Amino acid sequence: MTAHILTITTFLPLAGVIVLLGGGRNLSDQITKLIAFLTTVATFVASLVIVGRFDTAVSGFQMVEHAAWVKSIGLSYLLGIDGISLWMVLLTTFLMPLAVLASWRIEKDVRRYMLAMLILEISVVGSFVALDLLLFFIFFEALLVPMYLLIGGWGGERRVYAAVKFFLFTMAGSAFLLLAILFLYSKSGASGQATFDLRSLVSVAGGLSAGTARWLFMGFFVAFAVKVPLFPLHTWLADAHTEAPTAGSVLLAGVLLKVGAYGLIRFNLALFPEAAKYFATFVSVLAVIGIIYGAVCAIMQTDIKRLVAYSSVSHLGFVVLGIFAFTRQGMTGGVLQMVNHGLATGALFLLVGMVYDRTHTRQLGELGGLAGVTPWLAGAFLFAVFASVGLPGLNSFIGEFLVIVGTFSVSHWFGSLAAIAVILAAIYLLWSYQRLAYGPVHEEHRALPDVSVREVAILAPILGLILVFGVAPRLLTDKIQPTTNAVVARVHPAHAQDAAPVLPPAAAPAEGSAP
Amino acid sequence: MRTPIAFFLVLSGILFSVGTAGVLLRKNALVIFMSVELQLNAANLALVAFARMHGDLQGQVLAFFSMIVAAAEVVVGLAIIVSVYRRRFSVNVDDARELRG
Amino acid sequence: MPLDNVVFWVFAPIAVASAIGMLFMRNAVHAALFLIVDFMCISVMYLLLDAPFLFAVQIIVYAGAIMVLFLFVIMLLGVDRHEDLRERLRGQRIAGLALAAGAALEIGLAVRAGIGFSRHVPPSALSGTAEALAKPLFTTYFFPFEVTSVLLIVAAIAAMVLAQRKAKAVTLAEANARNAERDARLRDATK
Amino acid sequence: MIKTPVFDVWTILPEVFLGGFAILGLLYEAFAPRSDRRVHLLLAISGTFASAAAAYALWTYSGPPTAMAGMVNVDRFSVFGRLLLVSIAAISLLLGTHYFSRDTKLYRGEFYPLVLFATMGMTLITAAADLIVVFLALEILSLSLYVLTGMTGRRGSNEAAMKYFLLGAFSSAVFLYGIAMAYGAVDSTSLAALAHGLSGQTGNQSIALLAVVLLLAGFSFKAALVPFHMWTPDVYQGAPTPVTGFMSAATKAAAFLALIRVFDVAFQPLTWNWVPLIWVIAAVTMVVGAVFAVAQSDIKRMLAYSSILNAGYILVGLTAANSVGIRAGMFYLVAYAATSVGAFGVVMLVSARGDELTSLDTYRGLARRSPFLAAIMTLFLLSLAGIPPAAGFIAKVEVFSAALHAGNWSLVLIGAITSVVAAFVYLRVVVLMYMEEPDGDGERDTAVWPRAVLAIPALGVLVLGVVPGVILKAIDAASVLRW
Amino acid sequence: MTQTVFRFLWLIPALPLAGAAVNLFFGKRLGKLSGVLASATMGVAFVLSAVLVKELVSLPAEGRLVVRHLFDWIKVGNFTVAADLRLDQVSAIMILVVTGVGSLIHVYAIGYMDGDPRVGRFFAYLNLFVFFMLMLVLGENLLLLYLGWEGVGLCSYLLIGFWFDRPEAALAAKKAFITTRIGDTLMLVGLALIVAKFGTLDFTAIFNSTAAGAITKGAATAIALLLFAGAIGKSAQVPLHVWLPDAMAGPTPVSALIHAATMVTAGVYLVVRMHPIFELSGVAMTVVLVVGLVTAIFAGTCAFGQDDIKRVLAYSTVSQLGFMFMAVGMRAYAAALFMLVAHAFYKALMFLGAGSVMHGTHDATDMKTFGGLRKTMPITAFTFLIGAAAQAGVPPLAGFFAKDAILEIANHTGRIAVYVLGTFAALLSAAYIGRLVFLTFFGEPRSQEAEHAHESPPVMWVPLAVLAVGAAFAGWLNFTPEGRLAGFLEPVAGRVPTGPGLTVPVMDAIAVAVTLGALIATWYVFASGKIDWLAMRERLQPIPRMLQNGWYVDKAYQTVFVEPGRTFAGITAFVVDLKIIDGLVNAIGAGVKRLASAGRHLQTGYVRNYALGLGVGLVALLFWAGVRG
Repeated sequence: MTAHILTITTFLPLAGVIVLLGGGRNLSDQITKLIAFLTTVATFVASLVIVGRFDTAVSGFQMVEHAAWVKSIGLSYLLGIDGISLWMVLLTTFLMPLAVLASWRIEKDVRRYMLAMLILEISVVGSFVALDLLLFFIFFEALLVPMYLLIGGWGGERRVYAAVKFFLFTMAGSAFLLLAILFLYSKSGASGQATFDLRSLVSVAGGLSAGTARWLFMGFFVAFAVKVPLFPLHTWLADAHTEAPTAGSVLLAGVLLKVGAYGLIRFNLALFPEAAKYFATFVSVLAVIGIIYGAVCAIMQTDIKRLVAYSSVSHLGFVVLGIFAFTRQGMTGGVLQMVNHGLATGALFLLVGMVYDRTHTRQLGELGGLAGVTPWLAGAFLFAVFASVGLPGLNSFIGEFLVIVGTFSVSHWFGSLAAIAVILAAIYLLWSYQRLAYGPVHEEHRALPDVSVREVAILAPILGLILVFGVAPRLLTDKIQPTTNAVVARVHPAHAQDAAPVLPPAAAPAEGSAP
Repeated sequence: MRTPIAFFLVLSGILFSVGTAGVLLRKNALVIFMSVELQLNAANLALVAFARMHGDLQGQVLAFFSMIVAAAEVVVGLAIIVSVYRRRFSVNVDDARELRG
Repeated sequence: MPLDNVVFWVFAPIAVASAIGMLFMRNAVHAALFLIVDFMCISVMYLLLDAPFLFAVQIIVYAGAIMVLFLFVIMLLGVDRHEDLRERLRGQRIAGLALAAGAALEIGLAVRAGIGFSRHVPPSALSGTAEALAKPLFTTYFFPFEVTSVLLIVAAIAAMVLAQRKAKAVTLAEANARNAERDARLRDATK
Repeated sequence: MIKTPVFDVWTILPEVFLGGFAILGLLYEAFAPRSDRRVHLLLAISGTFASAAAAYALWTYSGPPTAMAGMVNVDRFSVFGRLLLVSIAAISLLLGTHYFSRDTKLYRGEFYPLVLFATMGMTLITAAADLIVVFLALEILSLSLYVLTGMTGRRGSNEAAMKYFLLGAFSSAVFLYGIAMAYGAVDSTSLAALAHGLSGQTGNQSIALLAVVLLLAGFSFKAALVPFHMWTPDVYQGAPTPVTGFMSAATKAAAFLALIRVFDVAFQPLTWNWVPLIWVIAAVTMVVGAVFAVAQSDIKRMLAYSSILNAGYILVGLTAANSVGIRAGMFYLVAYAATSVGAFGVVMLVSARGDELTSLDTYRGLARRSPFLAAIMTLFLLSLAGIPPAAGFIAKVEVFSAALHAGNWSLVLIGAITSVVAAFVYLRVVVLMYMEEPDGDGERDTAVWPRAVLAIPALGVLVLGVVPGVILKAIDAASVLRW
Repeated sequence: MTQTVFRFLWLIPALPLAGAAVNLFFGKRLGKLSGVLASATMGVAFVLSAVLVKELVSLPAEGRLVVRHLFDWIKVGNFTVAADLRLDQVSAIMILVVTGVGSLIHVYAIGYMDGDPRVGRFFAYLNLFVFFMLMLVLGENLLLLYLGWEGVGLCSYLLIGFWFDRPEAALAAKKAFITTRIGDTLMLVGLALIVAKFGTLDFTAIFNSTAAGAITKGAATAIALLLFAGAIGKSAQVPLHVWLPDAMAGPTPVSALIHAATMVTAGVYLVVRMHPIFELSGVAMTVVLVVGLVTAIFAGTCAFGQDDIKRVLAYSTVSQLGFMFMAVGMRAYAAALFMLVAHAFYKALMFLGAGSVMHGTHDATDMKTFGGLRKTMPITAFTFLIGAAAQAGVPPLAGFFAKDAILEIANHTGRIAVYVLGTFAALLSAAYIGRLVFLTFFGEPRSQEAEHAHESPPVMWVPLAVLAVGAAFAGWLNFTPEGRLAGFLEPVAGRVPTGPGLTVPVMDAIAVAVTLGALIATWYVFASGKIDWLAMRERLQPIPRMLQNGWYVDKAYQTVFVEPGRTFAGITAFVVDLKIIDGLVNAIGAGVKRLASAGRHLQTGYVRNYALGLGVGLVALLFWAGVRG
């Protein structure tokens, strides 16, 4: 049973899809939602099994499943997981049920909506566990469609514009990705059957000339930079996040952006370590610009969703910066930050959605004083806000700190500049919170209900995790590290040992007057 | 025979081009179609000339086939033109431009 | 100057001239007549090239059947009026002529490169008489020959499908009226 | 004394069946008191099936590579072509029947024989081993298509027929001139002989080049490659929708299969001369097809441009003048055929009576009016855009990797970029179907069985996208040309 | 035996945390009890701290360092941050102050917050604050310290903005957090630098390798200054002092606890804790000294110009903190901590007193409306007087000794300038505190509230009394010439090398003279009734108004940083992002569309144009082939 746990986890939602399709139109909305919810929960449980079976001693891929799919073109069904993808998968399966719960208020085309959600989950999880480049690309492309439908079908006023923009941006990126993949593939054909198997393509890529490798790196990079998104390619994000329905924004921020960062580690670094080093400064500069730029843009936003969207640009900049520092702290911090951002920003979007459900506005100007009317909702909001601000003791801090430390040991400048975002984050988040929750309450908002049981069920787990990972980040890092260390060792062997001078163990402090 | 084969080929080439010009310049569908016929003939001439050059009959057979084809084409073509005329009382191809853009 | 040369130099210019004539005749009927002349010249060329059978077929099928068919249709549709040759499509005329010239030039160049103008072929034994052509036609080319039958069937259907329709009774007068009115419209359009 | 060569009719049995049933149909039309669609359909469909069976029987044929005195090839490539074309024909026949039953005053019994004849011409072209046969087959299919286009005699339809005919005649004259040049270059028109003659220097290079260009132009016209494509949008729009579907899928397939055979066999020695030509054509075709589609407001015209675009992609695969490229092209043809037949089928059902409703606005909120049509249309559009899990994706992967393998990465780059532009075009339709509210009343054509028919290509697109292996093996075997 | 006791070290922060948790979720149900609960946890924590400190003192002088390992917080590569608690002389003093003064203020708050609907949440925040404060002082590494550092910032934000429906409160809260955040971020960079240099954040390890000469003078300076930036922010030193006066919008107990006794002194603690690095770079020390000196004088002048009783105290706090930094800057850590303790007592006392006054006068805070309150609320007045005297430096109260110690060191280390300026600052502090006292408690009532003022309930004045005792006798901690406290701290703080200078009696004389002079002068002006000080102030304009507005620093920041920054952000967000970057994207789309419509015009519908297309293609190919063939 657990032999194919990855396949099971990936395609469990398919069961839900089939049931919904089979049920046809005569399923009531409530039942439909329930089915979707149960499916996602089951998927989450399945993914927990993965964590249980995960072996920290292995730095490579685990639970690998291999089956020839299309022999004649060397496309194989190859799944595997490591310390990085593990948490990405879990993040997805964890956020999914919450997203479904958060969609409980959807009335329009519930069945189609839930189908899109489930298909989205399949493709996202799939792209995290796929080790065959073409298979990955298939999932990577496939996840566009349901997300596109979610935004365009259930989004805000400018939803169509946002959806198309989202689709085309990613499409444009992935066009280059496909080109690069196929180029590698054709190179691999030199010796016998060409293949898309990442593990064997690594050696193929190793054989390429530096110039070729750099072009291919760019091919992969553009695709993932759009998804992350990195600085000049970010404009789709604001619109998509703003127009998407709550669940859409949550998954977009929580999961989809991670696909980009994940791809950078999994493919760019694994395949083209030399090129990665060559472009490291360039990418880091983009990341730093993004960190500050996103924060600065966020300050002036009046639409709270848009504000959070720009904050994502800033936070994802941290992730990329950490990854491209090629230090253990940086890399681990980057991956950790991927999870943290997923939780923190996910929570923020969920809360924004709840606020919107009550007040039917996202304009900060039309909000205010909610802390008095709905203290618990406002409290939860504040909690999420401080998680994003990077308050020590909550999850995001650890990630940011590790990234800064990891970057700092390589370049004082990048490290210091990135730190500026910590100030800016406080500015835009607290300012927006002040306008949202403090001050006099608006007349028409006098009698808003506080959090309902469903909303508590949504918030409790995610806020809880934010706290837990803030206090005990090792729950994550201990599993992440073997992989990230291996990556660092491969890309930048000089950093395999920490850049910081390892000191002689300090004179052991007296444990009381213990012997 | 004293005439170089090339002369015939050049002649066929010229006729072919004149046919092309006809297709491009005339507005009367019938005349356009005639020009196409001229092109076909040019092709035939080239075939026969080559046959003479190679000193076998294949070329002539091919020319024969092309005549049959031409005949068939004429039937279909005229039928179409007639039916068009029935619709819009004109064989001026410039009038038929409802489908465009 | 050998006979065949003379013949060629007599008829080739006529062929070209009549072709060009067809190109510039404002009246479809005249164009058809010029085309017939052209076909005649080509048939003569066939004769020069030892293709007596094709010479015959050319005259019978083309000059005879096909062109007659054309003339018949022209009369039937009553479009034997003068077509105005004024070009309304910008650049069409120049481009057309240029392209024609270009095509001719290219073919000429290719011929010169490939064959050369000084290449004379020895008189060949076999001349394309009917029985001489019959042999390949019914052995090697038997299959294509059969295929042509299908072609002709299709042609027949075409005629039936397209031509045989209860035409709305329209007198020639009406038609001409419409045409005149249309020409006027077009003239305005071009002004 | 003439000794006649042996004619083993098995090798052309598929064509014989097609032609035979076509003639049966004609006789029925001629002598039946009043012609009945169902009888016609029965005859025609059985014709296609018989032909398919005969073709399949040839899969294991192991005789000499050519038959009929060297006029037709007998190889799996031709078998593949026949099966593909015949199945397209079958689906088109079914859809056409519905088209006529919906609007009986457009009905003409000759539709069925003509489709069969056209199909016969197409299948023949894929098997032709001699340029003259190619020419004849080309004419058969062209003439039948001219008639089919103008059949309904509506204004649009018969304007389209005239345009198609005049340009077609022009192009076939060019084609014939090309044959003449080929014959002049080497003293024969058989593909094998051409190959031999041109590889040994006995052939005449410059004349042969002339032939290459002229024949390429002729094929390009049929395959709707830029700049020989300009008839496509008008004709696709004017022709009766089922015919359009048939044309777009089958003609393209036939033209490309013939192109492959002629250029990869006869002109194989000149590869280095013609590859650059199709390189350029491919590039231009992709750009034009993708960009011009953006501004279209009529779905049939839009799909016409998309078919132009896809022709460009197939050509990209062929720039790798080898069996890999051929295989890629063949798979793409299958994928595109299924997609295009399906898409035009949906268009037919949506356009209700006649062909009035083909403007994009008709698709506003289709998802609400008839979810099924919207769903499969989305699938087809995804396939055209080359997005998994639709067949179009694997197809694109195949052609691109083939071209990359041959080192034409810049061409593939163009392809990749144009595919983004194209994606925008298809998205517009999806947006209309799913994200806009229906303005008109409920759906107009609620017939069930044509939907069932459309499920076939839809299924095909899905299966080819998910498990292309099922057909790729066969295509592998078929991609080897015998001559 | 001993470690069995130290094993409970973690309980000290844990108790308030537990209290916070309970109050946060069940505060509403607990109602009044929430305050009691919170105070109880504090009390227990205080007792426990006392026990542990006693144990610590019982250890041999050299071994007075306890580190309890709880768990590994972060562990990446060779970089580990453990959740370790450190109890040594410095943190011992700190926890005593925090829990001691803290519990008193908690008790006081029960009365002060009585009747507030959200009292449960108030005490939750208060407890949470104490937890973070304890983490700050007990942390064995800089990251735990930073955790506490940011945590207290959070609680300060929550408590200042506790009455969030008042816009000024909301604004002040935000301002406080963001202003301190600026310092904190620099401090964070400092941490990163430390990791880069040392590879660890543990105090012990850092100190050892600093002693071992692991880093250069320059690196030390960089680190020291970055850390000091954090201190400047938290301790409201110039130029980041602007948040503290506004922070008075919060409830008074908060001001007492956070903005007087504990949080704001964290900066001092930090510098003392990290002094090896500061000492390694002499520059940093000088910077600290200068900043402290400047702040002391600057804030003193501002305090003199305030009419709001709480703002006076706020500025006074700033200036007192300046004194502490002066001390630190002169390596007189013991003196600094001594002052810290003393200040904790008398400043908390005065804030609570001010709160009591407000309580008695329906939240009036403008001293111009007070007067003669000593009659209506005697206990408050008396206790407040003690506090004031202590701050003013009236012997033998705590303030006298604390300030004296600092000035003495300044003098004895040959820093005459510092000594003179310091004395001037002392003069100022005596003056403004005198002004406050005389305006509030002496003279005649100047308003209805003042006349009908009433004494506060015991739950409020009992803590006042206790603090008053502390303020009065804290001086004894360091009474002996060499100083008990100094002796206790010596292993950590070292002893200041002193040189020749004025003798102690002389300096004492000067100090007393200065103080009494100031007090008498202020009495004459503000309480004797012989002078119409308001009129006088009008005559002295604009100087008084400038002092009242804190030298217009706020306005300056507004115009120099905030407004331009906002404009910049606006341009970035709405011009660069929307118009330029996004505009480029849309432009591409538009370009394709235009091309497409051009294509539509190419498709004229004229069949002859199409034929032309064919022809062009054909001839083009012909020529191409011709060129190649």
